[in-house]
Amino acid sequence: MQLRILLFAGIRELADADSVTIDVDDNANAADVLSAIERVLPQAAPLIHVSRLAIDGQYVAADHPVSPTADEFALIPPVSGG
Amino acid sequence: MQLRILLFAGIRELADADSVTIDVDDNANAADVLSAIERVLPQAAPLIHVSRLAIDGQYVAADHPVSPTADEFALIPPVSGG
Amino acid sequence: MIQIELVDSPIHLADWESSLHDVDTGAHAWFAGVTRRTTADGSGGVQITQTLHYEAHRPMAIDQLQQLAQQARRQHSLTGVVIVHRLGEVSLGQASVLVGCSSPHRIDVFAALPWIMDRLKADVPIWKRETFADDSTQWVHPDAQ
Amino acid sequence: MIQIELVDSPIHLADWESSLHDVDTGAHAWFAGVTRRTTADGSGGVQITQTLHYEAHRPMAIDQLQQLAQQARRQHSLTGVVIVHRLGEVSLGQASVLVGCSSPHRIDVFAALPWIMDRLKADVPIWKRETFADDSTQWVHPDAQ
Repeated sequence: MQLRILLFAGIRELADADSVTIDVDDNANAADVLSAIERVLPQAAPLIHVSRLAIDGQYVAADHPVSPTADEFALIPPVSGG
Repeated sequence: MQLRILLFAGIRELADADSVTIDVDDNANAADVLSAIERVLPQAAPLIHVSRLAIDGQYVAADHPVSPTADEFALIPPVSGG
Repeated sequence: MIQIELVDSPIHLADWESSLHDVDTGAHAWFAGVTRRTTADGSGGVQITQTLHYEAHRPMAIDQLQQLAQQARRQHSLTGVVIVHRLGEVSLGQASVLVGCSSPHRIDVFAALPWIMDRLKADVPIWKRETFADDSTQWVHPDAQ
Repeated sequence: MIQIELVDSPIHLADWESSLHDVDTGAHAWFAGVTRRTTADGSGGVQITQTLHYEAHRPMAIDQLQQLAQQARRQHSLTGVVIVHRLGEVSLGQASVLVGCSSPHRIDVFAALPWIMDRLKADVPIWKRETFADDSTQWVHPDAQ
């Protein structure tokens, strides 16, 4: 399945794009999604490695299954608000 | 020697006076001063018992010697600011 | 910067906020103690406060506040300390005390605020008299029975 | 009462102070994180910041802030929680974040403020980009090398 992933901050800057589209297996989990993003954005690999996936605004664990029916996928690099 | 002791809050109210004058020996310490105040204000004894003496704006320990040359003696009952 | 004041009119945080401004100070924290309507009476009931009145040994209170502000600044690497205590009548919902501090790092201001309030409540010669809903009054002397 | 906002203009504590007012709430505490000019660079030197820029995943940030405010209220017996985060350019000396909380007792607000700030800095999808004195810029991603 194809997923569109929102990008932010340092990763958005390295990708020079607000989002990226990746292909993953139908039974992919969050870790597979992160690996797929790393393959299309190798220049951001170190940052992607410490990022979390959020599905519909909630962080998900690495083994969380990915459903194509979700509304939004976001790649959240380490945050620095405050 | 004669000392004038400033009174505050609940003790001032029980004494119905802003200050009280006591007589103590020339070699008296702070504990002797508290005892002398208790004798002239028996109605405030429980509060005096938990009060501290301040000399010239600083708390003093029970064995602190009392000098008649100090400018101010104050009886400080338990505080409740904040 | 240390600023200590005893005031006889309402305390508004907005009037003091700028005291702590400094471009090298990243963390500002404020505590306001506000007159509450209800206090647990220690036996399961609730006392209803109508108003509070604060009295101080003014020069000694200023002196003690100055000393504890200096100690707080030293111990917690603070840039600024502001302590304002109101005296006289304080209506429900109004602040009786305002403490502010600033530091390059937030851990220091978070440690300093409770330290300052604990010391203030233990050592600074200020007393409150409660007036309850039935017009009875009582001086508050925490360690006395 | 929980109030969460992401704002694009300067945060003034005075504008938010009244949010926490409540006659049954004796303790109010505020934390403001303010843009600092200098940051230790980790090797004994100092970096001079010219300005900061904050970006957020807005709907998710609001959602995460709402969740952590609710959890803080529950865990620390708070009456009110206010969290305001600024986005966009934030000049030196201006607040990037303001957190306020109220409770009947001060121990709870003193515990809640650092808890909220720690959680905010760990989980809320907001990022800052530093612009240094030499006009170079850098996104800040704390756990990355």
